[in-house]
Amino acid sequence: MQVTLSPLTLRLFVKPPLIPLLLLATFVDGFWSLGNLRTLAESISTDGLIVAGMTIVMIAGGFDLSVGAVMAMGGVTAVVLLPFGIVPAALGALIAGGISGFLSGTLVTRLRINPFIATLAMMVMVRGATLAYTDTRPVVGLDDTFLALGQGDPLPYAFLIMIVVMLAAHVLLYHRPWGRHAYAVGADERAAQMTGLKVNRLKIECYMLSGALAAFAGLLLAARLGTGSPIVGEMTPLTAAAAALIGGASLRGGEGSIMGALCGLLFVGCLINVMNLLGVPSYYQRMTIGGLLFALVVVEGLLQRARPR
Amino acid sequence: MSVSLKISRRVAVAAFASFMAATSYAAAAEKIVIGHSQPNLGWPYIAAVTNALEAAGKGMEGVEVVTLSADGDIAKQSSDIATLVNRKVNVLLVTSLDGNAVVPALKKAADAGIPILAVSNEPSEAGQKLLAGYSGPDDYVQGVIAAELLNDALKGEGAIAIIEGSPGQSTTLLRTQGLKDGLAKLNSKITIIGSQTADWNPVKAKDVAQAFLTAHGDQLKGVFAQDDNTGAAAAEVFKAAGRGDIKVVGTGGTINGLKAIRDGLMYGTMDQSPTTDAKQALDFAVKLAKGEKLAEKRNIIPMPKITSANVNEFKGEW
Amino acid sequence: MTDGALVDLVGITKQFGGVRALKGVDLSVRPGEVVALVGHNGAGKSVLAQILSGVFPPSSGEIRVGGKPVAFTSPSDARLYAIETIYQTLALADNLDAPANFFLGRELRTRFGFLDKKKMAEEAKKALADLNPNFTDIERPVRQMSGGQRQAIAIARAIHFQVQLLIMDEPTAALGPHETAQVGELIKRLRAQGIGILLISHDVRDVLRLADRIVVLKNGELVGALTAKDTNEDEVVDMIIRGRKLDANGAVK
Amino acid sequence: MTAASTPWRFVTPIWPVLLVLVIGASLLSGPFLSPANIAAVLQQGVITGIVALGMTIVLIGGQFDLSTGATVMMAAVMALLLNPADGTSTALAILLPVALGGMIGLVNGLAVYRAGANSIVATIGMQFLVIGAVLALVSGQHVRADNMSEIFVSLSRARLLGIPYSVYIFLGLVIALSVMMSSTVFGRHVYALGGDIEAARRAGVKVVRTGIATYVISGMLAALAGVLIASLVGNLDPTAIRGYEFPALTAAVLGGTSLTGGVGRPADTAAAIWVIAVITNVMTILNYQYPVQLLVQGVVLTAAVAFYSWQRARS
Repeated sequence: MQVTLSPLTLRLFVKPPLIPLLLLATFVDGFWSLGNLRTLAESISTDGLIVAGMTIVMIAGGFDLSVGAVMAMGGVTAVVLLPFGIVPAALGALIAGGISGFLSGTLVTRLRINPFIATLAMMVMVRGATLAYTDTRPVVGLDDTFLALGQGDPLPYAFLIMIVVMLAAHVLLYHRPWGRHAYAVGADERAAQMTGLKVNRLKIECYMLSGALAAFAGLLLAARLGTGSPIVGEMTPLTAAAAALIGGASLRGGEGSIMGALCGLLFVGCLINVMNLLGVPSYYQRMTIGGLLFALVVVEGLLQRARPR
Repeated sequence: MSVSLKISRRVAVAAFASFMAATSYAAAAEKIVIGHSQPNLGWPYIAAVTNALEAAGKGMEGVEVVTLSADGDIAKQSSDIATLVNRKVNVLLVTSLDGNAVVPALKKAADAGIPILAVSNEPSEAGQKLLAGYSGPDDYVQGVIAAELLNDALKGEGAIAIIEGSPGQSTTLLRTQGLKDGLAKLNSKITIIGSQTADWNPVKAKDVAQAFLTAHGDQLKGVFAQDDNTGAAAAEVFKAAGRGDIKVVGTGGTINGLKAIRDGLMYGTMDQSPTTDAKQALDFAVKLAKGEKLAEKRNIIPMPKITSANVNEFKGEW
Repeated sequence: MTDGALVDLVGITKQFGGVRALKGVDLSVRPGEVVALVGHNGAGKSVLAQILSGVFPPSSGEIRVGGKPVAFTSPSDARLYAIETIYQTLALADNLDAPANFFLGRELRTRFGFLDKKKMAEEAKKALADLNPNFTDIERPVRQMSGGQRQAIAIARAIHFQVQLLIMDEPTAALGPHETAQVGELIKRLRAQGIGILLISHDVRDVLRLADRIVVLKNGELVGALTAKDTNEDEVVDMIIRGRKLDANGAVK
Repeated sequence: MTAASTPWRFVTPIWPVLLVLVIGASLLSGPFLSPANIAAVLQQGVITGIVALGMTIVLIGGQFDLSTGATVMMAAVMALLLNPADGTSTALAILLPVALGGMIGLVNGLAVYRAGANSIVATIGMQFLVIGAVLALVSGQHVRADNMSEIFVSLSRARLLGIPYSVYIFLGLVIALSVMMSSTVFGRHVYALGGDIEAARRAGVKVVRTGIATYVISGMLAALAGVLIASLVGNLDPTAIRGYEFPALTAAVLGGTSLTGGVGRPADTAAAIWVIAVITNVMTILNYQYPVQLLVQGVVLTAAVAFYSWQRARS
């Protein structure tokens, strides 16, 4: 097993071309203004938590389509539990997310269901349960402490939390045995099994981590928007996967890093932000993101092909 | 290393120069910049209002309209509004995707001293305090009007069903609530025996309509469809099943809806004109940008009922 | 090159990104000759075999069939020249049954262009029974079959269609002693029929027993060619390790 | 025949499930068996079903096609735009969208089989591209064809023996694709591709060509579904007809198609489509709300997938 970090320059200039994008953005009015940077930080922070979880799941060779639905469930759970205090609300969200991740992981490991379809089923069920519980209505009635969590000056609290989570995830992946094991499981599950790793348990833990992070992202989003909405996050799994992939994670597992995921996240966030500042109509924004994803996987495929088998 | 350093220094200089140029330009031009946050440019009514607004803005000297679309994502709308605030627009127009979720973003705009005009739909109560005004139709009132139309059509009694929009959207929730309250206010004996989502999709509306027929048979007398497309699609199913007597009331006054009324498929709808909506919003926006106040805070555009009696007075705009 | 050779490989090199897997290898196989290709793991044996069977093209060099230069873009091209391969991995589609695998890529069809499943099943059954009379339950996905049965399918498929050159990549690696002996018998039988065989193996004893000539690869280079009946185990092993013959007179090429 | 048979003879329990459901449904709700409702249930499956047939073939080949929902939207919009009042262009309004769908499939296929791109991400990228392009084309507005030609309208609205033409079109496709997959060289090669692509290649299968063809078929079928939508409703809000790829994927999986390739049958997908249609229809008749319907869908999908993986693990 080989865990290689691409050289930093390659990471920042090519995969993804983050620095060139930032340089180009310099010519866009208002990109470097404090207000805009704050908005940018705010808009990527909830997705950032999810990208971290998604990256870990992908490193271990899985995928999590349920993150958007779990995010909605986490926000709703937190708001519902808020009358009991902010700590029970946060714990409630984390536990709800963890349970849903546990179920996803169980479907994937014990029942040997393809992760894509297992988490698709979880997505549908979690979304249905959340919509049923709320009768499809947003849950309101937040107290000021909770709302303050969605603010923060000059940097949003959510952004600081995301940075802390990313650092923790980085340490977990690179400086703890658990992270090594995750890479090993993703690279070659059978080999990992034969060397005595508890493959199933590790995978379930990955999904639980992803679920808990998604639910916590839901809590932060609820604080930012002042409401627990059951319909948030329909596009989240796709944008999170895009950021993770752009950052070097692979759908075959065993590859990817938190630093890469952060770069991917920043790249997608900046791209959308720049297009917004330039007033690019949303139709073309969608096409740009789609075209970029398409081109990226084609290039990835061609590069893989050039390697010896 | 030294090369890249040189490059970055050069870029920084260029950036600074362009930044200075931009600020001085903005100061010199004194034009009114109208920021407009939209829920989804893929939704026909929203797209029509936006197009009308941008077209009208182009015709006015010194007015620029900047539109951002949230693509149906309430988190993105919050960021969009923040982006417009950062751009220091002179007035902010907001068509909210979720009346609650926009409130914190609106607070930011209000804190920055930017007057806010809600367009086409209203934020929740907490947000309404922050508004300089509201201009547009009213989803809730549309539900009430639908109640009146159905009450007229069914002479105050009978069973109806609702074909809803997408679950969880405020448009859907408000129209349903408006219908229920409207029927109650009229002391109508009309009962609601079913409601199902069609997701704004006329194909699903046909499936739902058939299921209503199967479930309720002759009992079903009327249907409230939350847009004209799903209404017309349901009416086609009823007609094909020999139940052309079921009164279908749509929402929106679209070209398709008017045609369905003319063809005798639908009983009625109410007009919701994107050009009226856009023109009124633009007038108010310019007023607000110049520091004036609106005479009325809530300015609901006229939403006349349309039935076969007066359908020819309307041409349909979207 | 060699007169009457079935196939000549001339100056074959293969580059994967920065790795040079083969460096100018020459090799030829005559009808009715068993040529063994030996060497360490990573010496380039399998790469050479895969080039000859059309899995990928060489970076430079030439493949000649019957003296004429040819270019293979896919395994089906190699098959057109009656070159068949039994891969180490067997190259069976696990989800398909034996007849489907047997005829994969050259299915029999009815007059109307549909698959002639009945005829394919019959022919496959016959061909497999030739190799192993007990092997009759063939219409199951091959994933459910034993290693020997799977091997039988791969072998039967390779020799059934007018093969002239048969490439066998580690044919006995996954087999027990009994089945290994059967493969040996098969090789002798095919040689008697005038079929050329390129045998890739790391089992030197096997090679000495079965091959006419032994060709040694090391780090992608051809380091020696020996005649099987004139050499012994020590000499071959030494050449594999040192890349050179003991005897200075018989120096490499 | 047990589960231990070859993929084109793999017997899935979806047909008995369908039978049990239909009996159960008629017990739960008397009017379920009324001819009008049966016709409606049959038709309800058609559009998703046609998309699901294409999805099934791509899945058997071992890949995904998540761009089909966007292709449905594209084709529905194009068909309406191409069907002007004079009605002379009926053939064009059908063929051009289908050809465009085939082109989208071709690009997907090239990316996946020629360039080796991951099919899930590539086709999601394609989905964004196509949806963005279609919305830009119509500026987010309604598209409508007021006087569509009779033939075009009759595609999904005219009936024979009380059943809409589109149902016969679907049945015809199910039969044609079943024969194609079980009894032609192409079909056999698609199964081989999904079983082990490298083995198929070494056995002489033209994997790139075969793989691209699966995507072209999927694209054309999705486009045909879009054309039928245009014929069914005549007026569209483009964003309202999004997302057909997930129900199609669900149906394929429910019908026993393996997500790792090599296993599945078009006819079983059709049965699964009707299983879903019956469940949805009954729940709508009984006025269960959308969230409950979502939950039930999720449970059914999980149960089905768990069942199939258990069955495969056993064999």
